[in-house]
Amino acid sequence: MSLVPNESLPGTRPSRALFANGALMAGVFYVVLYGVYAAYDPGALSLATFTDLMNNAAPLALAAAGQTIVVLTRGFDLSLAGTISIVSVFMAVFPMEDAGGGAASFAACLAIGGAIGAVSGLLVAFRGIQSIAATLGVMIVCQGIALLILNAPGGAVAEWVSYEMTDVVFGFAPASGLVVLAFALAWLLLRKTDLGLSLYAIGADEGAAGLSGVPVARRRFWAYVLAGACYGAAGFMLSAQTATGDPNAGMPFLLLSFASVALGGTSLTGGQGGVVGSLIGACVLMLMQKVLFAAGVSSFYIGASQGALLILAILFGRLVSRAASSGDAK
Amino acid sequence: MTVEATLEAPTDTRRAARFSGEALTAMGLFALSAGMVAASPLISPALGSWSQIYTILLLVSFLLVISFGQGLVILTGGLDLSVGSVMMLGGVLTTTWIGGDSATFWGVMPVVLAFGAGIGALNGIGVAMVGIPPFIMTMGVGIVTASLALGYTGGTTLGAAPPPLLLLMKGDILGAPSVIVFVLLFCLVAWTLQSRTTFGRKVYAIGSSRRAARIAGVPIVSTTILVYATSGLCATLSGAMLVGYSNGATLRMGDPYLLPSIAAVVVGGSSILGGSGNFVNTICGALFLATLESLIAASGLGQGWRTILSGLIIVGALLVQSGWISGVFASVARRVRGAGG
Amino acid sequence: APQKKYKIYLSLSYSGNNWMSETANIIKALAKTPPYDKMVELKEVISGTDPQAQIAAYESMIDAKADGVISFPISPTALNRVVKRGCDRGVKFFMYDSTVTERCAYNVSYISAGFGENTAQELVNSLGGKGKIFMVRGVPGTSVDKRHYEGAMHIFSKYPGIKVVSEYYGYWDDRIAQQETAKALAAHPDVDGIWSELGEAGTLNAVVDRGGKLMPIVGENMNGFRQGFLNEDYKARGLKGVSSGSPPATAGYAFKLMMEILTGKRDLEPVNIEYPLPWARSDEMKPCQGEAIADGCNVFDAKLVPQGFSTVIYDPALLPEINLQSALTGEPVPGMTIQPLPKEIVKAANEPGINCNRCDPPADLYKLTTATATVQP
Amino acid sequence: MDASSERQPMLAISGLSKAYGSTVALEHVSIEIGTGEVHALLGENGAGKSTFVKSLTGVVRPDSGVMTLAGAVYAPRSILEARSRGVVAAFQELSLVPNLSVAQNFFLPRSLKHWGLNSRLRMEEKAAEILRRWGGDIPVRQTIERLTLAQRQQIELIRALERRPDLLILDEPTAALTDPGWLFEAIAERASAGGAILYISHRLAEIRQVAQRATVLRNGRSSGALRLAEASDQDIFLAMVGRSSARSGRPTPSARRSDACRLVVNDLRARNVDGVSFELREGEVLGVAALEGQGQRELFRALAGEEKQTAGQIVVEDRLQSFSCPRDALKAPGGIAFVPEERKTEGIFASLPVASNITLPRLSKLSVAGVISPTRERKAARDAAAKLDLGQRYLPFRIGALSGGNQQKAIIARALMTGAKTLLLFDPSRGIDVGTKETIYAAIRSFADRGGSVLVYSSEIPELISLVDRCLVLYRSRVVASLANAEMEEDTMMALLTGNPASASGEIGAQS
Ligand SMILES: Nc1ncnc2c1ncn2[C@@H]1O[C@H](COP(=O)(O)OP(=O)(O)OP(=O)(O)O)[C@@H](O)[C@H]1O
Ligand SMILES: Nc1ncnc2c1ncn2[C@@H]1O[C@H](COP(=O)(O)OP(=O)(O)OP(=O)(O)O)[C@@H](O)[C@H]1O
Ligand SMILES: [Mg+2]
Ligand SMILES: [Mg+2]
Repeated sequence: MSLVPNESLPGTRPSRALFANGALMAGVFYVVLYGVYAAYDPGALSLATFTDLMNNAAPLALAAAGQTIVVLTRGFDLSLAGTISIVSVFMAVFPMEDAGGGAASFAACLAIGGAIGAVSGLLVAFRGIQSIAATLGVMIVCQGIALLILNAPGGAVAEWVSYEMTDVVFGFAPASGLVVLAFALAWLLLRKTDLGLSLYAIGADEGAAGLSGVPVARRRFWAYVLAGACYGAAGFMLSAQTATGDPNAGMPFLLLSFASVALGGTSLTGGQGGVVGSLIGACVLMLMQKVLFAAGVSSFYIGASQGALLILAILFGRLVSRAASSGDAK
Repeated sequence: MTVEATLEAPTDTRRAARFSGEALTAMGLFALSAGMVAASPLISPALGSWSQIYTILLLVSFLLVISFGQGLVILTGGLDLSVGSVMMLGGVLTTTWIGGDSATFWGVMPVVLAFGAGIGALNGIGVAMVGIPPFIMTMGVGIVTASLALGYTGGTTLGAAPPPLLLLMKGDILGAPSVIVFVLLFCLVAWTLQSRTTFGRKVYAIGSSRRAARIAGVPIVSTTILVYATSGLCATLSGAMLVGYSNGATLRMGDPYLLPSIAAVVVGGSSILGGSGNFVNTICGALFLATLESLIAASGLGQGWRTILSGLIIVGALLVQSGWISGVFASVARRVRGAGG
Repeated sequence: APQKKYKIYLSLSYSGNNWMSETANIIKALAKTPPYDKMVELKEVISGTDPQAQIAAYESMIDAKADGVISFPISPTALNRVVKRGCDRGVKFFMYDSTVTERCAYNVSYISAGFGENTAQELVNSLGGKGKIFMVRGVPGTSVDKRHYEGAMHIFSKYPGIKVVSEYYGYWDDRIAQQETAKALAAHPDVDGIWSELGEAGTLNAVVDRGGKLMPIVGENMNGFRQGFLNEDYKARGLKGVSSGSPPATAGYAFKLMMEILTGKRDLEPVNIEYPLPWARSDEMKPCQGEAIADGCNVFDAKLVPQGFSTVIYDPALLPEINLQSALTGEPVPGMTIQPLPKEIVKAANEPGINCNRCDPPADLYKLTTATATVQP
Repeated sequence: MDASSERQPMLAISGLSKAYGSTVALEHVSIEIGTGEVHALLGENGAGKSTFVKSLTGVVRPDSGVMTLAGAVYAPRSILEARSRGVVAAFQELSLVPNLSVAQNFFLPRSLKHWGLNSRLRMEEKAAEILRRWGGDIPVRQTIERLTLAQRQQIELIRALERRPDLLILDEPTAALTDPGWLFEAIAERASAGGAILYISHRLAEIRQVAQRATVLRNGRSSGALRLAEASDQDIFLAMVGRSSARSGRPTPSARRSDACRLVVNDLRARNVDGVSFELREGEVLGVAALEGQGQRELFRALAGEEKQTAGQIVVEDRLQSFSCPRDALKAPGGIAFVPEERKTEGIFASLPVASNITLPRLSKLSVAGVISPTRERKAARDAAAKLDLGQRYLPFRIGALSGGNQQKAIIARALMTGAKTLLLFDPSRGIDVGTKETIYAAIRSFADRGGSVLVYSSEIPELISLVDRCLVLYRSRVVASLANAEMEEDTMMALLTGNPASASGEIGAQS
């Protein structure tokens, strides 16, 4: 008794897998862009500049990490904007001093994010409401709550948080360390646990995942909770950076988070990609601003260049991976 | 209490449901909107009148036009994030190229619309021919468009609304407000285009399964480009209408319409993943959102509570759609009946 | 000897509305007006509505060794850290119109001049102390809106006859103000007066569109609004009010002040400076002939500017270098040179959360400066 | 084996009902399966077989009914609960996740761990070992989407078998398998180890080979169990469809078959197609026989414009063609319409009604100035459905909610609707009941009788023999034989298929 012999299939070789990896493509793009930056501004090569860049990217990167988790399950999470806004005003209205207070604030931010995520998760996973619609509703409610807590930008974030989290010690910002740690955790979670694996499975084929024994609704619920916690962390980092609260703080992150996810090679139709890519995607977006500034692009057309670069970055990834795979086929 | 366990099964129970879920959603949203208008005198005695309905219809007209295009794009499984910018461009070009001049209106307005459709087509080309994800392509094109408009105008948009547009938004036709006549006509044409034409059917097919559409010989590239071009056209038209309404353009006039254009489609019950949906649903979704806003505006609550309330009502409407509320009612009713029997 | 070139950066939030681009144009025109044309290297950066983007922009400017940054700050508090860092590196920060609470920056703004309380009093006066009113606010969750609103409410709450029947947000945009006002009118057709932040041209449009009687409206400086006060028909139907609020000219004043400090003509530590509140009542409207601003004219022809154009671009004492063309295009007025500023500056009162942090406001924060109460509560 | 039914039943079900909205899929179904028994479940497409499987595995909750498993009440609420009670299924629509690797799929939903974290390495080793034991050489790191349908089916089956369940449910396990011998052995082994097996298939011969008793589902209702040894094909057929089979023997060559060539393929090369040449005449049904992966898929797809042609010629009605997409093929002289094998992803428009699925190719003819006439469309859909014996009441349904067989009828109706003179049918009867098969074959014959040309591949050789006028045998991406009607014998074919023409008796018109 033996199975039918199998034709050998293309695409098994590692070279293709490597180039098809969106995170890698985004990384290459980042390096190229950084090169351009350095050409305009030699100061770019200093460690301080780099840490600054990482610092600036931290909130967006964390928000994008959360978004990635949801996108992997074939969802869109708009509640991100609301969560960041709430956390931002929370940090400014209820500052807690010292390291202990900082830790407590951080935990509270994660909890707030997780709780909001749980609401979205309930609606999407257990009530079957389309993610974009459900999270739109949640986002609007959160915006309202943020306005209730603080009706104009202001308040002051605990000094410990705003100084310790953004300071540079020996040319290295602890914030970046925290972000790296967060990403390591998220990566482990997505790639090395059953929860993560099932999120990929759900994103690709929810029906098959269910028939394979994956508890689809429950896992999807947790995706939103985790994503919410990431937004909470993003809000925390944002507060540390701006040292103040703003009931509208989350809005600018909405589209940018999707841009980071897409730049990082995660498929917006689910099941493919990862958080590392989104981290790099967020860094690319932040770097773009610097490069355009350094290149002295007329301010009227900075938007045009940003939009064009965004499309080009995606195109670049496509072309390289296509070239790689066609070279592979020979 | 005894349960009738065995019922005589009807011979052929396998019929299509009399109303599809979509139709039920549309009817539900419409009823909800009508109910809200009817109940609005409770909030303020002057409400519930024709003038409120007219205001709602007038204000929803921009959203209806723009979300038709958005709905088509969503139907193909895409998303058009450039509608806000293209709408703004439509407004800016209308005031700068035509301005308060009736004479050039009929000659130049089509050029403006074609320009908007062209930007939409660019989205379509990027998506269908180059394979860039719609999200990124339209976001990028939106940013570029906004920035080019900024550069073109230098930040100040001169010019006023062409008189025919003022007439459209503020005048009467045969005793009826012309904007309402226009919107009704638009909806009829749009619905026909989506549900009753070969083009519309191809759009459904592409959204339902791109691969199956390819094998079935549906011209995917040209249809997709046309869809995005239509979206651009609608956004431009909507921008021109807004110019007629507010007698001028600004560079941010389209921004407030992006999320609602998506919300109208999705709240209407169409799938964000494409392949299903109906323009009637979108109309009901838009009406629902507009009525809700007008009611909440009259509520006298603070902005925080107002925002919370509008979010909660959207979530509530979605829960109704998902059958949760009716399920809860049914189970309560069953329990009550069970207790009675 | 070759003159030192000053590296000046102009940082805006979005350039979406007329107001913002007028301020940018005024600054650009001044930077090209002799003698600054030889002394100033001006670069403009637009950051959008995202404070983080402006933080990044400031960082870049500091790194590029700017001499001065003139900016419309997006948030009164979020930029403090980077501003402080810039100050430490010797960069001069000049904020116009909007403010930051960081002490080392110069704030030049009309905010402390009390737009809210003065216009509110004017409205109360014209209503004879009682009536139903709308309040058209700005962007929710911003400090400027909050300040205006609180000032206005300080007055309204003194008059039990004044009933705020509807309060909504126009997002400082005439289109949105128009739509929101249309909704409010459907619910309250019998409104007696309207208090409006920027966007008042749209507010007026909505009332006019509805037909029937008009009412007193107080608002900001949009040309379309001021035009309304010149319309005989509208006047006959009951439109009156006052045009006040945020003047684009602040930007020019701030720029000239910064240049005087940079060039050593003036010695001034960082301070909050008040720009006088523009004030033109409906019976003081005077159309300008063409583009020239002369004889105290204060309304432009509707064909020359959009309805949302903010008219206060000129001040005979503080900013005589500017005319309509320069505010529209950023080109200097031919033959014009920079005129020195008056020696005196007006210090602004402390406004916690707006121009200072952890400070006490004066007891009479909302005192009337321009309007006087003609009706007693 | 007969003793099986007297032993304590492994599974006993009575009065099981399940409705999807207004569609009643199961109605008072009762069934009993003994330990060590292989019990077949038969029924037309849409009879409710898969729904039954889903009820047994906790995927759907039945509306009413009592189930007992090994004497204990059984009401699974999830597939995991069913699994823990020893009930495992290999599903008809396959439950493999396309973007995960073979190894990862094997251990869903709980991966093998190393230090508490998922270990790719351990899973890959273990999966490779299992596959090796089953004699397969499927690369375990490969993602499922890169495998052929047959490979996927193998994995689905092995995954279920490896769990050594008390009750093993196999829903259409051989639909994509060419040589299911190994499976039958495995089934026998499981049964002799005391497991019960519920076996669902449309292939009667196969059922007789593996099962002892059978239950027939018809419109959601069950017949009593019948002993297969005592029932004739006609009896079973009658129980399934309520009428007797009108099955014809080998077809007579088409009446209108002429010598005019419609399609000439000359030394065609593409990925996995290595110089294939043949002619397809007007009115001819030409078969393609091949084991899995011999290039038949790519051949069909190249002819349909779905696969890039690297060399050679495709000549349609004397004109040289080059296709860059299926649309080109449809627009070729006479038109070439393609019915692909993957119904779910390439066939149906799941969210659209059946009627719209059918009429899509002819819309422009049913419309005036681009506006579709609803009455004309309805009539066209009704006529097309009638040709394939597809119930009228299905026309307004979302096609996604239909059973596989009815979906297939609709897709073939669509292919006919294109008006193309050449049809490329890739395994059109996969997973389809006897009644539907006959309908489809009749439709194919009548299409050919009207002068149409058909190229058809089927994984079932006997079916192919009874359907076609002539048959090509593909082996290793080449045509190794072209058999005329009279030369088609099953053993000859089998020999050719496995690349052993020497052992094939008789002379064969092999092509050079
Ligand atoms: N086929 C394979 N066999 C064995 N190990 C593998 C294989 N593919 C990847 N790995 C290893 O498994 C880990 C996960 O790799 P993978 O490519 O899935 O993650 P990634 O794409 O880097 O993560 P992210 O999704 O966060 O971007 C890596 O350590 C990688 O080296
Ligand atoms: N999720 C669903 N929603 C609505 N109806 C459904 C659903 N699943 C199945 N049905 C309907 O239930 C009936 C039984 O379907 P089922 O899939 O059980 O048939 P089957 O016997 O397995 O057919 P086949 O042999 O084609 O696989 C069919 O009429 C089908 O249309
Ligand atoms: Mg990766
Ligand atoms: Mg089935």
